[in-house]
Amino acid sequence: MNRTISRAGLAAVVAAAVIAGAWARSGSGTVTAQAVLTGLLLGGVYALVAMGLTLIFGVLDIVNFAHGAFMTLGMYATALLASSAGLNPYLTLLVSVPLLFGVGYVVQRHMVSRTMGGSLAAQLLLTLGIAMLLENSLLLAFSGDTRTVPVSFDTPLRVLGAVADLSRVLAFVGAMSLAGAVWLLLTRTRLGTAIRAVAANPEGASLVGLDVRRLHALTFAAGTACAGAAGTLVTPLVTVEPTAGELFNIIGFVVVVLGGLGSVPGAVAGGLIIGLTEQLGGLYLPGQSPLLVVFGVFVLVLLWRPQGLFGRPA
Amino acid sequence: MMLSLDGIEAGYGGLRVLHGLSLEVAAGELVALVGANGAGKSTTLRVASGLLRPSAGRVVFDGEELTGLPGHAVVRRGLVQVPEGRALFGPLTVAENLAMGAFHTGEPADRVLELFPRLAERLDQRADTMSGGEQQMLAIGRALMTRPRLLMLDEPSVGLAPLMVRAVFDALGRIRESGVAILLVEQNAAQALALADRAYVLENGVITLSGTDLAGDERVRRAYLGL
Amino acid sequence: MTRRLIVLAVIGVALAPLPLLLPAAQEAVAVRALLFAMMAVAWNLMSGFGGLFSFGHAAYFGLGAYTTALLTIELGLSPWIGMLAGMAVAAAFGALTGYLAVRYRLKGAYFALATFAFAEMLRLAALNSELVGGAVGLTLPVTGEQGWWTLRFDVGDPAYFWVALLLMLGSVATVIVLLNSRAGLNLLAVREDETAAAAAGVAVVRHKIMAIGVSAALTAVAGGFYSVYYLFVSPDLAFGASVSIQAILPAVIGGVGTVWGPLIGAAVLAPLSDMAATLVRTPPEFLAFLQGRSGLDVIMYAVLLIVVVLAMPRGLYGRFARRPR
Amino acid sequence: GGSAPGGGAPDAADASGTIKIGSIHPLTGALAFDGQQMSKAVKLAAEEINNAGGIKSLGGAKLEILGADSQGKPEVGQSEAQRLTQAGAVALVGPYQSAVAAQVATVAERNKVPFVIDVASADDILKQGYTYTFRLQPSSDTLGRYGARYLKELADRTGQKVTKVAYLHEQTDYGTSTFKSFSDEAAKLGLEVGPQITYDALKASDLTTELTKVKAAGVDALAVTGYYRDGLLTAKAIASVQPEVKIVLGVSHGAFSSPVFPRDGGAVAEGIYDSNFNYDATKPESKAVLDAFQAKHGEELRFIPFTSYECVRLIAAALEKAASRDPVKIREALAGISFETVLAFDGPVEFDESGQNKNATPVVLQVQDGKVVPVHPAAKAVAEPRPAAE
Amino acid sequence: MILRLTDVSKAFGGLRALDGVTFEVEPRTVHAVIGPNGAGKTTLFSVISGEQRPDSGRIEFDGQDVTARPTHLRARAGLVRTFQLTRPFAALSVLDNVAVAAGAHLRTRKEAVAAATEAIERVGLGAYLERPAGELPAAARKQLELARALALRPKVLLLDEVLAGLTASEREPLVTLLADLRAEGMTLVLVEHVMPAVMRLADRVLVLERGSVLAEGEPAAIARDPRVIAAYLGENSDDALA
Ligand SMILES: Nc1ncnc2c1ncn2[C@@H]1O[C@H](COP(=O)(O)OP(=O)(O)OP(=O)(O)O)[C@@H](O)[C@H]1O
Ligand SMILES: Nc1ncnc2c1ncn2[C@@H]1O[C@H](COP(=O)(O)OP(=O)(O)OP(=O)(O)O)[C@@H](O)[C@H]1O
Ligand SMILES: [Mg+2]
Ligand SMILES: [Mg+2]
Repeated sequence: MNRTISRAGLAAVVAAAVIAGAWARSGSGTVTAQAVLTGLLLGGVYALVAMGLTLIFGVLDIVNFAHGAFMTLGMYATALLASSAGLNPYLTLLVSVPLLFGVGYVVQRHMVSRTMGGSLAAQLLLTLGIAMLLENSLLLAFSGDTRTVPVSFDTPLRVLGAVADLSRVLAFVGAMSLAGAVWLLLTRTRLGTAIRAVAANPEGASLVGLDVRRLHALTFAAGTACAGAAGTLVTPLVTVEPTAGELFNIIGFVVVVLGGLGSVPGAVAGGLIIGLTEQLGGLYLPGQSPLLVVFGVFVLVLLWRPQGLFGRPA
Repeated sequence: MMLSLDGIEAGYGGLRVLHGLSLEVAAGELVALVGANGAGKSTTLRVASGLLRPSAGRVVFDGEELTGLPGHAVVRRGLVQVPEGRALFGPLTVAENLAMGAFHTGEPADRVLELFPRLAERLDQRADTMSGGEQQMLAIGRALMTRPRLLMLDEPSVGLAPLMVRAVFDALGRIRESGVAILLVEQNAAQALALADRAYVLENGVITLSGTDLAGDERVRRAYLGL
Repeated sequence: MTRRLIVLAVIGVALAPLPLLLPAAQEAVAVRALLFAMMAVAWNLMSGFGGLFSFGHAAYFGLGAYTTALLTIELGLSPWIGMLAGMAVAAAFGALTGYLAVRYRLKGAYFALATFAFAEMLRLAALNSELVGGAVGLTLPVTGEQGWWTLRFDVGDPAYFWVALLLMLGSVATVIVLLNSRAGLNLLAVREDETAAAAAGVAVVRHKIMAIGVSAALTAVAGGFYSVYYLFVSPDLAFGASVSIQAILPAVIGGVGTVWGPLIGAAVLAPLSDMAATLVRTPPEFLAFLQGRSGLDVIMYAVLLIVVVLAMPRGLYGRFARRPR
Repeated sequence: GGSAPGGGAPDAADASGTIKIGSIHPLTGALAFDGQQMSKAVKLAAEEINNAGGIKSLGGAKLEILGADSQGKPEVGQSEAQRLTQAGAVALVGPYQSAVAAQVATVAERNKVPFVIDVASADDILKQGYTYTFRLQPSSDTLGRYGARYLKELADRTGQKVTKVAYLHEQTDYGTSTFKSFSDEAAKLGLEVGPQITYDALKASDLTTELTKVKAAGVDALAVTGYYRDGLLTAKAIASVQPEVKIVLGVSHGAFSSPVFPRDGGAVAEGIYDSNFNYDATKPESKAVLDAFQAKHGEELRFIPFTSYECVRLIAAALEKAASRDPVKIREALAGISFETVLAFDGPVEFDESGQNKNATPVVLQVQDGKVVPVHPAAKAVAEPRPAAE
Repeated sequence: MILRLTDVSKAFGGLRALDGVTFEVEPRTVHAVIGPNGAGKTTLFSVISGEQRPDSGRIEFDGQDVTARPTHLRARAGLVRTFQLTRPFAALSVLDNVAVAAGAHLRTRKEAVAAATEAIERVGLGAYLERPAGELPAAARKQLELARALALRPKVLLLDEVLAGLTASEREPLVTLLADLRAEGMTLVLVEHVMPAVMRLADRVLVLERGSVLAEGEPAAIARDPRVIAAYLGENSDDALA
């Protein structure tokens, strides 16, 4: 408990110093405020992407390269329903989440399960194959044309001279709610403990009567459902195209690892850190890719805490 | 018969370990299985638990054929194993490990904590940081939480202090008295045979001896009791 | 070891006449297969035998490619010298970043993502650096003196294949000799269990860094050859994530942690996408409806990948080899 | 292997068959939509030429398009180019991405097969001293310079005072080099350019902070160079931040003059300009091509694929002129050609030493009432530029 | 004194696994360490072998302070341990497992293999030479631990429950082997719950409880010590000692 508090204190001090520095460099309070706000909101989106990944990556120990593609699938579900049936994009969560849950279940049961406990590399290859398959199937079905899903009631909200689109705020809120839900699932439910138990020792799990294969599939499906939710929530912010989710895949991994594999609070903290780093880093090093700063910070944090911010030491 | 293994053949890849093994455990009985290093004792338990599929033979429990059933289904029928490597949930706490044992039974942990007070002191410690002996206690405790009707233990006294070995054997006695049958694999043959109602000797994948008073058998005394 | 080296020599002799038999377009595929093989062999040394899962081999590849390209363009040096220099640069970079990662005890996915981050940082740095041509990259001169010293030949000249073949054989031979040495055995021990290896007297950190350094150097050779053959490097081509994946795929398809796996994987993988493309372009009668559907070839490629992994999770070769030694 | 240098492809000499032209575009990957349209446009052009009697100087020989998918990957582009020349292509068209272009150019050069770049912005490709590579679209230097010039002219035409211009661009060579040329020209015209704000197009998913910087700088106009996806983000950020600039001008922007930009951007797209190369909308020929494409494929032909279409007509003209199937002769014809194009250029297509079309210039388009229309220069415009609504 | 620990402590979070442990080992002796489960015996070995750094205290080996020396150098210098929870190099053959250790002193692979084979034969694992270590049954893994340690030519050998999991008749040859090793001049420190073997082999016995030294002395005296009986052996401990 004490350590958590002191760590939070440290984080606050570091954040304040970084923001002050950014202010000094940019010479504009508004720009700094905007960078912080955008960073936070963007961080929410990253956390959203990372949520399903951390479940799958941390709990099942699977490097899921198809996560971005699953997200894209969610985006298409939303885009199609919103444009053809005229549904409110947020209502399509009712479709995208179950749809992706089902897809995840089937994919795990019939493909991923066969590489469970196998090498990291085999899983990487498999999920990469699945990602290519999904992406290009979408390409085949819907052509590469871009789609956008405007939110009719989207208005910019203003805070301290900074602006944020309502849709981004909603995505942020959605991310935090999802994080809360996943966290409760993992730590406060028997099912969650069982999921972690299966991750820790499948044979032991089976020896206490847990259906390991089913739990694997459920976990994967839950992670994929998160990708579906993420897809829907970001659809109003981005253009929907077969490769749309790719953008988030790597950032998702970075966030998950930074936060600590399998750690839900880690994914949230990681997402916010990456979001803020990206935006504030842009103020420190204009002209450089913000990613340079992101990766720099990532490596430094890992050298400091090799198990990620919230990961448990091996 | 509560459990009967009949003509089991099993192995790993190309390596055949069990060659037509048969053994039985009756309700309420404590049966010991002794044998040399590598004889196939653990393999026998793996087959009974559904962790390893035999290439021939049948596993029958309570009149129901379990051959080929997955491990979790076997456990839910009351046939439970404490495996050799313990198979604990390392990153989970002691309390969580026990809770997982009770996943389908909702069994309260009291009885186990009474049996192993050390566990009660360490409910929030990660399982994989426990000492070797502590982990052994946790593994037995976790298995008991599944409310087994037949408990199979693979060398439960390995690594336990003498006092603790006694405690475990006492516990096994009490567990049997509560009506749970036990199949005990032990290298500590003297104590195992003293406690057991019946015993089998396993050599190179087949049962070579069985009976109620193996401790009196000359070959057993020489090979397994070091007398 | 001797047996393996003999097998390798036989492979070399068997492959040598290939460019004389293949049509030119196929020869390009064959060269690509050799390039894949070089990268996968190198990756496999560090990640398959060393257990240090790298997701950032693009860093070493790119350093090799850029060093060779720069020395050729700016100083007019022979690409052979460029490749040697590239090996040195990549090995130094690998050792340094590897030391950081190993010293600070990064493991598994953490280690993998750290290597990825290093590669990405190089990519982003190259992207913004005038010296190496920024986002456009560097183009090597097409014209000029031809020959083995300049490694410049007519397009489709079998010499390209032979050079690649030599380099590939050299890489595999290095791996074979290394594995058979005491250091190689120690490396395997470190992969299996660091704690136990240290207790058995093995200098864990040093062996890991050796594996990373040698792997980086071998990867740099592939990078150097890439720039010589394709005459062009850019940040994405050299340091992009797809390069890192390209180093991993053949090893996985063939069998991670086996000597021959990466070669088999490369031989299977390199023609695969061309075959899929051809099939879609000119499908047999009963598949006529496939014709001209873009994306379909990639779909088929993906399906093949998936099928291979599912049918043989330990790879084509790994499936039959009992042990990873 | 080992085809003799200068010999071209084996069956190029086959005087009786079709004349093969290789088309290499990204049919899959991030740019698949445009890439597929480019490939369709190339085929449409060949079809029309064949229907009109083929290549007359070669006895009405018909064109045949050999298609290839670069997947946006240079090494795939390279091996596909190799395959196409091997299969007898006497000329190559493509490829959209600059990195692929560099690869195909080396193949073309070494096989001595002319390669006409329809779209690929990096100027470096033509600086290698290649003799077989030509480019139809304007150089990025031209695009940048004209951007500045047009900005000034637009301000004058709409009666607004513009002295300070912020420049927002994606940070690779495409954005950077366009920005440089723009600033050079702007300096000559007395425009003050700054701040320069860059972003990573592949990773950006929100440009609000960047636009806030524009707003904080208090400039009169904003010039932007970027791709499609990030272009939409730019437009959205402009709408929410409202940087109070009088003119937003894309400089060869990947989104702002795309016909689907108004659809995807909605209201926020309205009024945005783009200085870009385009077909000449005042010419009926352009409309005929658009209609034919619409009829055949049920979708609107965009200006980038239109350029690919025009490349095939250009090659056909070179074939007519060369009256030969020999790629070397075709190259010679191309080098000296003067080809009347329906693209809105400043004259016929004529190549300079480096292979660049020296008359290629952009026009200014603006989103007006949900349509992208050319508004400047007046000779190529179909509408008046509209000042931004206050 | 070949091995000396002075006031060594090691805590895990709030738990003091070792609490001011001081003890000395004479060369060419067998020193047994016993104590209840969780007393800190394995931790003691980890600290001596260098796998874990003590929070405080000093470790001397062969006249040198090795407190800060990395594990592999201690191992090469002859301070060698085995693991209670066995740690084989699972994918490697039994022979290669041991050859790794033998290689610490031998230049060529051939020599290493010869030395490894000898060590393997000596612990009675000859039948498993070419088997992947991961496939060994539990008891054989213990023997593998021992073989790997022997191949390092230890001066001081720290054995963490090598006899556990063996039947009485299987123990016999190993106990003899340990006695031989001692006779050859090796110093042994054994953690063992198998009391008959302890009584037979040990010159001195150290009893740990909750991280501290509870008693130290001759085996016979220890076996009679009421504190040791209460904490470890139990009443009627004859069958345990037999
Ligand atoms: N996973 C495995 N893969 C291959 N062979 C195995 C595997 N597990 C055990 N074996 C082999 O099966 C045989 C029997 O092993 P088993 O573990 O059943 O013996 P055991 O009687 O339990 O011995 P111990 O008393 O040492 O535990 C041994 O020869 C062993 O090498
Ligand atoms: N890494 C760790 N983190 C937390 N606690 C630990 C750790 N390692 C050991 N412990 C605790 O320290 C105490 C001593 O453990 P140790 O393994 O040394 O006991 P031991 O005497 O070897 O017991 P056994 O006879 O059961 O093997 C135990 O209570 C154990 O739970
Ligand atoms: Mg066993
Ligand atoms: Mg211990």
